[in-house]
Amino acid sequence: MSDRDWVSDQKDQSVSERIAAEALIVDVDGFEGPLDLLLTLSRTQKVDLRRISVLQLAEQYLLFVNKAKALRIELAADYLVMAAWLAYLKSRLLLPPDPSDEGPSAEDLAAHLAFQLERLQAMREAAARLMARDQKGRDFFARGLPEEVQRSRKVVYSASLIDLMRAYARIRTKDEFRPFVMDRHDVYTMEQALDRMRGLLGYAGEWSDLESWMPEGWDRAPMRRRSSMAAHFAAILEMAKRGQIQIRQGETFAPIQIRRKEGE
Amino acid sequence: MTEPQEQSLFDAPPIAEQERMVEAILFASTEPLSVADLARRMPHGCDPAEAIAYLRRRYEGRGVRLVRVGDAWAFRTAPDLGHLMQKEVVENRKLSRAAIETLAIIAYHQPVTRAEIEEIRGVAVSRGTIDQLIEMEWIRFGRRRMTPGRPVTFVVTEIFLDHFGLESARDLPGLKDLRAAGLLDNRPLPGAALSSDEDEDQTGQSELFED
Amino acid sequence: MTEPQEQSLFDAPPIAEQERMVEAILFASTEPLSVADLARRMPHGCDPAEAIAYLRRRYEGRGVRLVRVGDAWAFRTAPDLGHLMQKEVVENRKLSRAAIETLAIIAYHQPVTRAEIEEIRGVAVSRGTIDQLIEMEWIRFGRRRMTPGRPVTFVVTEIFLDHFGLESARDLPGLKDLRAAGLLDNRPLPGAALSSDEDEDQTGQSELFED
Repeated sequence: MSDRDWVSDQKDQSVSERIAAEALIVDVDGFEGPLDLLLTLSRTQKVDLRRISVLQLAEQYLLFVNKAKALRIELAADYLVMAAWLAYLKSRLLLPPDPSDEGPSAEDLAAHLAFQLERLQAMREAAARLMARDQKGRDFFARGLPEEVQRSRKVVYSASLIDLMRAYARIRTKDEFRPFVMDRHDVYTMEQALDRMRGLLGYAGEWSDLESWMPEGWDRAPMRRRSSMAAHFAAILEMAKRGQIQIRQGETFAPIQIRRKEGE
Repeated sequence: MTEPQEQSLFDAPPIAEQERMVEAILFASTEPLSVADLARRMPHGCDPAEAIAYLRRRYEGRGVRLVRVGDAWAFRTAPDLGHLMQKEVVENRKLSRAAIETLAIIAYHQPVTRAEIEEIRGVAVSRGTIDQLIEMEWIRFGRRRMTPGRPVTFVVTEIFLDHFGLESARDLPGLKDLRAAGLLDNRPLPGAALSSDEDEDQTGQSELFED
Repeated sequence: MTEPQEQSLFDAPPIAEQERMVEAILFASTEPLSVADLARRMPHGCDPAEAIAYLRRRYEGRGVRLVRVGDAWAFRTAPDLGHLMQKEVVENRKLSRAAIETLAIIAYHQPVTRAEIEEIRGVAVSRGTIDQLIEMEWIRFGRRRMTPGRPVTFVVTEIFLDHFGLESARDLPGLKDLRAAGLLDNRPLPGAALSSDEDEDQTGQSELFED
């Protein structure tokens, strides 16, 4: 932007344009952000957006913001951020460029703002053209009486040969799997022993060997005897813990003796 | 008062255009429309009945037809294409465990009675399971067993063999094959297993091949 | 197992018959259907794409037309007859100016991130605007942008194309001119972080033309 532009810009800003800019204040809520406001302000320049005077636009915007402040209209923060940026841009445009200054030139920044405005304007026009197109349900129509597509559900069951073989193997080897299952026949559980001992507790007034308490049929075959002995031993430990009986053993591997606890 | 009528008669669109109009209106309408309905929506001076006649001829033999519904007209799919209006959703499901076990027993022991299946599985076989397998055409009724009560037997079908890629039920792998294939990972109890393998031969597989 | 397939290839109905089938299926549907949709409902060996080409020519200049919507096809009434269809008009919800602009930006710049929409409009996009457009099924989420934060992008849908009678997003009015004028570029503020330059290649309708 040359100096001559600046002078002409100053001159161009007629009274009527100032009034127009002020009139916008009333409508501040109607703007969709600072870019929208700038785009509206730019129209007062009555030039192609590509030839817009960004300096003049910045001044119009700052004027608008000052007016709003004077009228105590609260402006959203982004309007103020834009104002600060435009004030900076304005000063950069007015001052001769500082050769030591790094970064973008004032002209670059101004050109970018012009680009943003032009792009927003282009999108507005595109939106208008889009909405002006023939629209479904307004200008052209879909079938009004669609015919129902009947969905029929067909279930197909499938199985592979492997499935079949596995199933058969599963059935045929049920017996062979038995060794893997605990054979309950020769097992006396602690619960069983506990139940049994509870019922017999009344008879245990005197010390007596645990072995003599083994149930009938569980005292001969070695596997059964071991199982029932282990179960009963666990049961008396539990009962001792509850304070129902007393246990004693003369020495290691000596017979274990039990007696009902007094008062029980 | 007659002037506008006359004028609009004059302005009535050509019949080809009226045909387009009727076509569009009937296409978009949510219900069949009578000639009067059409006339009300078309420019003055139009002759919907004539346009319909043309349109109907145009759609003769097409995929959709212009049909009369009472006093009204509507587009409808040609009846011979009705089958296209059906979308078959095929749902693939795995056979239930009960079904596949029953099927396996029938395949390995056929012909086999229901009581025998139950004995082998150790569980009652539901009517539904048998029905399902029959419906799938994987099993069918075999000959009646010549024992008291003459119970029916079940055998597998050609469709079953085809599905599983077997030439005959004899090709079904035996327990030994299953074990070799790693499908059985338990060791047979010494002496116990071999005898149970033997009865495979006894359970009537031979009978199947007699018919 | 391949035999029935081969046989049906042999038996594919003549193209005139396929044309009737496509006509019936598309006529019956309100939604556009893809060639794959059609193929699924037609006998094996049919070529719906070829049938569509014939059918489209047949309906040229008629009251209803066969139109392309993205990858799909649908019958729609000719737009010049819209005035006859007053009774069928469904009042559309009025879109706000913000929503219309946002929609246009998404259509012309897609795939586009929310930050980019805000940059173009110079104002924050309200959650409600995006929600409304998504609810109308005019926009949907696109791929995430491969930039820090991996922001989601928005693209327009087939329902959008259908509504505005567009064959594809490439057919948006004035798209070429806008691109030529550089107005679809994502030009960063001079001096702003250069890293944002990188995603320039990814943005914008350029992607649409790669495929």
